[in-house]
Amino acid sequence: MIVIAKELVKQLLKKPFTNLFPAKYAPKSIKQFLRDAKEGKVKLNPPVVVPPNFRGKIEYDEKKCIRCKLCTRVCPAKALEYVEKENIIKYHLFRCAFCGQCVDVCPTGALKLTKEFLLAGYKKD
Amino acid sequence: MDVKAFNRSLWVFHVNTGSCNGCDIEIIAALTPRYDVERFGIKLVGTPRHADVLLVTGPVTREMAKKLKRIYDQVPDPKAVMVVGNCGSTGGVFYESYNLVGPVDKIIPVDVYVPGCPPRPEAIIQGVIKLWEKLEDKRRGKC
Amino acid sequence: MEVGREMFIIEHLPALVIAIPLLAAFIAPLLKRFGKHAVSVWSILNLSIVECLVIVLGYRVIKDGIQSYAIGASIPSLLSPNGLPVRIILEVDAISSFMGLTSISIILLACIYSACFMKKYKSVERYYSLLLLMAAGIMGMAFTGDMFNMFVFLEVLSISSAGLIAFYAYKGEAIEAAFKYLVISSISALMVLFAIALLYGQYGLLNIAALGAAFRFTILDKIALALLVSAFVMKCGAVPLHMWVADAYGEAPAPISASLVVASQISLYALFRICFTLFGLLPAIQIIAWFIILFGLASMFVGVTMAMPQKDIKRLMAYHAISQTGYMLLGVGVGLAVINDINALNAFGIAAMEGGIFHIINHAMYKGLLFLVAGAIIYRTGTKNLNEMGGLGNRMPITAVLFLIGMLSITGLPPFNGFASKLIIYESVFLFNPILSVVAMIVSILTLASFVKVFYSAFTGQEQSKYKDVKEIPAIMLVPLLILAFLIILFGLFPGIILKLLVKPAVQALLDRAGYIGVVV
Amino acid sequence: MIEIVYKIGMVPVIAVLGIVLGLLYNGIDRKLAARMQSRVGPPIIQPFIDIKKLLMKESIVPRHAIKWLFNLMPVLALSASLLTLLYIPFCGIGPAFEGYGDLVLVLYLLVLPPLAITLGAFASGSHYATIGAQREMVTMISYELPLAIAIVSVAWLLSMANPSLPVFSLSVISNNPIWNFTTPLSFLGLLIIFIALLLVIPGELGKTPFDVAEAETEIAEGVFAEYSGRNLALFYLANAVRTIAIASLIIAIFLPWNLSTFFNFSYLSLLFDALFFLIKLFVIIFISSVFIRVIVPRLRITQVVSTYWFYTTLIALLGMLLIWIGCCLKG
Amino acid sequence: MKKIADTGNEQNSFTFCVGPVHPALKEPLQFTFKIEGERVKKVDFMLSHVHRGIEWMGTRRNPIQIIYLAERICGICNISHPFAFCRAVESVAGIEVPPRAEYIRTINAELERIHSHLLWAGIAAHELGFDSVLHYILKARERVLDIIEYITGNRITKGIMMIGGVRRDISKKQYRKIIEAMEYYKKQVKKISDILLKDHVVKARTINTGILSKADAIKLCAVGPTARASGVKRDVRQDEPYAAYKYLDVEAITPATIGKETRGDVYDRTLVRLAEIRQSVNIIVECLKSMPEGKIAYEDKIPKLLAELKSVEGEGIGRHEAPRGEVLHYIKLIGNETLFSWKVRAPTYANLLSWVPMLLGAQIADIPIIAASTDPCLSCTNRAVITKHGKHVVIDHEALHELSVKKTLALRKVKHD
Ligand code: SF4
Ligand code: SF4
Ligand code: SF4
Ligand code: SF4
Ligand code: SF4
Ligand code: SF4
Ligand code: SF4
Ligand code: SF4
Repeated sequence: MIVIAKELVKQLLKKPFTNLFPAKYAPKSIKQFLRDAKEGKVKLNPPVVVPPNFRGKIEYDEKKCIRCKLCTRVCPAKALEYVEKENIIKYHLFRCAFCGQCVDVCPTGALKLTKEFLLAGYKKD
Repeated sequence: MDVKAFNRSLWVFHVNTGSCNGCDIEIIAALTPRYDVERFGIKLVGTPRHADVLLVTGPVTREMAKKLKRIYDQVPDPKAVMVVGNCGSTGGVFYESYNLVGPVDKIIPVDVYVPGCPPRPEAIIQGVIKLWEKLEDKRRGKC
Repeated sequence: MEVGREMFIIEHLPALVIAIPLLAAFIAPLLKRFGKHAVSVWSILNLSIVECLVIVLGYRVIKDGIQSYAIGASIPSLLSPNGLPVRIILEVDAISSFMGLTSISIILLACIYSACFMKKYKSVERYYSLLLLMAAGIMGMAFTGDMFNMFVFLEVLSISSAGLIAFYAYKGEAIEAAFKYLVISSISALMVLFAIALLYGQYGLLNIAALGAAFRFTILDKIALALLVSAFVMKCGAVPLHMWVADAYGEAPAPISASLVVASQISLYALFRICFTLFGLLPAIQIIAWFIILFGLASMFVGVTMAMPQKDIKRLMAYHAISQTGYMLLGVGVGLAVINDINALNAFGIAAMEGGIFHIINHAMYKGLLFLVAGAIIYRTGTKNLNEMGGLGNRMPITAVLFLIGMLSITGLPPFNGFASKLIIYESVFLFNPILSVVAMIVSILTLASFVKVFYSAFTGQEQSKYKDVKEIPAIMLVPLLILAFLIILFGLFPGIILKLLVKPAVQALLDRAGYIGVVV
Repeated sequence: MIEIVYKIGMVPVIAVLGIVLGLLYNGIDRKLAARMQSRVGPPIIQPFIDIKKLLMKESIVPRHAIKWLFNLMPVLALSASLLTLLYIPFCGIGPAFEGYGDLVLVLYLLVLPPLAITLGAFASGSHYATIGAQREMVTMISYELPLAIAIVSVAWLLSMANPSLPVFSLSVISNNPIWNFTTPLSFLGLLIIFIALLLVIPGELGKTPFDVAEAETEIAEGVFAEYSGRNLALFYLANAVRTIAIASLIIAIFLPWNLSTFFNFSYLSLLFDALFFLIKLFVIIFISSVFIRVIVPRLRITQVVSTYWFYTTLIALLGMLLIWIGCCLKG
Repeated sequence: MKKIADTGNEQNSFTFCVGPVHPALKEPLQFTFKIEGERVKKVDFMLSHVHRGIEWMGTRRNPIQIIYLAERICGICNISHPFAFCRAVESVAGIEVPPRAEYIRTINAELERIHSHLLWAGIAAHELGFDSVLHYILKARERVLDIIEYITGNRITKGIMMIGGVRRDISKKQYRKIIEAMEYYKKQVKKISDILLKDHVVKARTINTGILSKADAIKLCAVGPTARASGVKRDVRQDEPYAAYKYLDVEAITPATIGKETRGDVYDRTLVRLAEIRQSVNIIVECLKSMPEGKIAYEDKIPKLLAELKSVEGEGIGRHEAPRGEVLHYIKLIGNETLFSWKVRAPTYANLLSWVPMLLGAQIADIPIIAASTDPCLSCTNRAVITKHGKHVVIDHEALHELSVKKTLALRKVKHD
């Protein structure tokens, strides 16, 4: 009891450990807040920094791709699909397991890992 | 209806419909000091009756489908649903299983999807922001 | 002529309130051929008359002081100016009219309730006549001024009660309970009789007032005192002589359980009368007072702890009755303990007694209400077992509310009457000894817990499918319940008025030994 | 006449003040707890937002519930809590109602909200709620014993010092600071009683470690499991007001001093008294509710009972004994 | 899966269901208790709410895809499953893992143990209603998650395992950060131990709660810390050293090895887990010191690896000591791109039955902490859903065994084809 009490009092006197992304408290109107943020009136607090090599959203470069389809073969979630008609590889963000295996396997570097991970949306694709 | 108060006091009930726990532990992480969503008035509650938001993880197994529906019905109006993790939005790596009846939006209406496997806590917070926006849009017409 | 008759009635009031129910009891069986209703209407009518007469009598007592009545004298209210009264004397002071009023009101309401509740049974005429007899016994005990008469009325009361307890004769338990009650009653009656013999042997007197004046405090007196105290403690159902209570209250029909509450209280009254009027000056009365306090504490505590695990709703309430009796014993006991210390008496003794006496009428009301509510539940569900009830709150909402009122009152929560009397007890008793107040408060909370359990089992929880068609009880049964509930709230909201009107005079009367004796001697 | 009007006028003022302060302190409580846990925590006005939100949500009545009882109990809980507050000296102003024996009255009024919660939970017909309600009852019985001992001891101490005072009156107690009547020994006793009372508060308020009735991880919010919307909001308000009421009660008994008795601020004194009162309130709530809550885990129901019936009661009895000896030595 | 244990009479008791969705259970699982007063008289639980048919899916994917599928058997032990799976494949295909990869695997596995045990300690505190400690511990846990993210690219799903090695190396620059974090944990774990093991109230709640006797632990096949806390000195890392454990000296931790008395209660389970965090910290530091240079994978060209595996035939088993105990993967390859059969036995599955003796006679208040004390995470334990025409059918022991025999015979037959 005493140990925890001591620790808690210490923490009370210190700054909280919390990362204040995107703002300290919920804004009264989120729309207004986002507008202000865009106009630079308020500053958005950034998320915790991710390390290099973070496995975020996959980026596909159509130009580099040689359509070897290796990526579709290793993808565990069928997130990459070769579309016959358009002759491209299609990436389904909402299926991806972010394992990065496709990037490892791609012979030309047409697939790249990005650090993007704030991806929430109302619709799937 | 006062959407401002509603948005700033979202009480969350969490349902696991067959997730791998990955998303669940990131939700816990979002509640703890590093991310602390309580600062937005978000609080995890123990019964759907107190909830405003249903947080669903997992691809919805056959067994859980009915239960998910029932829990959804128990949440008093107005309410919102947020799916965390890709297996909840599309089935993710479990896409072909015989025991899945999901994804979640086949069972109950979903408002926001948070992709990731699992999404980082910040991504979940961003999902909350999206939800706020949506609620603000939806309710503005009504009041 | 007109005036004369009025005077006549007023003059004979004390005798009438005993005689009317007594006579009515004998007439009741004869009315059977006019139908069941005739009997119940007859009983209600008679009891109502008695009720009115008791009120008038009480008014006269307040206005003109103690009323006495010598049976058979040409001018009954006048006593022989000198020498000993030879006739049987009734003596009505504030405390006895207080008791009479309380008792007769509850019995009247129980009787109204019975009109519906007992409809389905065959020999109701027997039931009503026993009930009337019981009323007569109680009235007699309240108003008698004579030891031997007290014994006689006690017997009348015991026998009629036993008969009523055994009313469900087809149930073995009822007979057994009645038998137990009879045995206990006989033992206490014997003890009373023996005590009377002891006193008579020494002083050649039976009249309470005269005895009180003549006391010499011999060893024999002390034995008589001990006998009387134990006898009445037994009859009022206090721990450690409480074993008959649960059976008797539990097995009797619900309105009888309610009436038994006042029947027990009248024994309590007898106990107080003897302690205060007869033995008030005895130095050893302190010891008796401590015994009474201890009996009170034990009753409070044992009663409530025994009540907790009960499954039978009426047995449970019976144990609570024991527990509540403890409060009265405690209050009045503390008063008795300081009766010879005028400072303490003024500081808290009188207040404690007021609390105890006030609690008598309050208890009669809410316990009456609770027993009648229990009866209502039994009436609709046919079971006394709490585990078999459930979910009645939707079907019988009024009953549920009435139960809640009774429950909050018995636990002493404001704004119900139980709070008023308990508050006075806490506040006064603690000056005597703070632990007493603590125990009293805790017992209240335990009582609450126990009743919450009952409420839960009966009115909430899973609704049993067999009670799907259960309805609210009929209006006739509701009327007495509503009256009681109304009185409970009334007494709770304006305790000051009730105290001033009823309780304070009663306490003063109890303390005014000289006044009581002075009327006769 | 004017006095009566004044008193009636005070009722809504105190009620509103009680609710506002209750929620405010609840917010501070949450904020402090969060900061101790190294989090930012919700804004201090969060409870107001929560209540506002709950009020616009649907209030579901479960199918198996006893409807009238289920809906009535939250109202009862709140009104009882507010009523309690009206009897307690509050914010430097005397109690709106007072009278003979109001101390006992207040104790009884404090019983009402838990009772309402219990009955409401029973009426909701859910298993979790039922278990919660049973636990609520047991908890109440447990803390009531040391509470009764503590209160009676205080009254006793006062009445031994001046036998003529009606000691069960709160305004009498707060006008005669009990510490003035102590000898060293009874001072110690009183201090012990004070500690016992501080231990009773978390039980009264259903805060950890005594929150067995709502244990989230065990019985899914227990007594409140079936409540939602407006009814839930009312229970929250009741709890907030009750926090204030209990803390004010402790202040009235143990820390009744006002600044204006020591310094003269002329017409500002009311303001300073109110501020001083708020500080006292904060201290009491911080010690007995916030701090205890964050440093201990929840107890089992059996441990709750033994904590109160055994340890706390023992402490309280010790206090009583010391007071008694102290007074005997003096008198 | 159903298990009933019964004691006591039926009177005065009522049935109390917990789950499948309940705040104490972060995953769906249904308990049915018979309660008398506040005591548990009868326990029955039902799983299968989260059965996703992963083993079945495995038979239609290639081994590389399965690594990520195995990772998502469970998000908490997500090194353990790929680890065991890779070892199974390696044993079938006779693949030699380079030593540096062995070390990196070990470091990752131990990092996972730290995060998992810390998570457990936090959740356990929460089940006790001690949220301050939940926050305190999870705050400490963030550091190891940062490290994991730093070396693997994700906080939770590490995606580091590869058949024949690992996917990412640990650079010299990363060394320092890991060592620093380990220093931090040495300090922090001591504080957490003080809080969870010395606090009187916590002790009052955990000592003698949920006792599992040594005999029961052996009889019911408990594994991992659950078994070790009951005095069963069993640990794959000690009994059959693999990966870098071969080069280290790992001893299974039981209360006795730390010089404490063994009761087999919740307290002991806490004790063992906290000691294991310390052990993991030491193992990581040791590994970083003695890690050799060299290749990190047997074959980095995935297509080549896949092609090689396509020609392999045979059965293999892979074992690993996961944070919760031994995890075991069985696979069978018959020269196809996909697996022929894949069986997983996860530690929680083996530990489930020990709930019954632990819970009988417990108070309602102790159910959450007892259930949590085996550190259950059910996503890997949901074997099968038995439905016939949409209805539940309960299969008894004999029938189940018969089915198993049939299946085993069927598996054997294919081998001879
Ligand atoms: S990251 Fe993994 S899941 Fe996503 S597309 Fe690439 S291979 Fe598929
Ligand atoms: S592996 Fe690379 S090059 Fe081949 S198809 Fe995929 S994206 Fe194109
Ligand atoms: S999205 Fe990924 S991490 Fe989340 S539950 Fe599903 S499989 Fe697990
Ligand atoms: S038992 Fe577990 S691993 Fe196997 S299919 Fe079911 S959920 Fe997947
Ligand atoms: S044998 Fe059972 S567990 Fe395995 S895939 Fe078939 S149904 Fe699933
Ligand atoms: S035991 Fe199973 S569910 Fe639990 S963490 Fe390990 S793999 Fe995951
Ligand atoms: S052999 Fe199979 S059926 Fe028998 S106990 Fe083990 S798992 Fe159950
Ligand atoms: S007998 Fe066959 S089916 Fe049964 S457990 Fe052994 S191998 Fe499996």
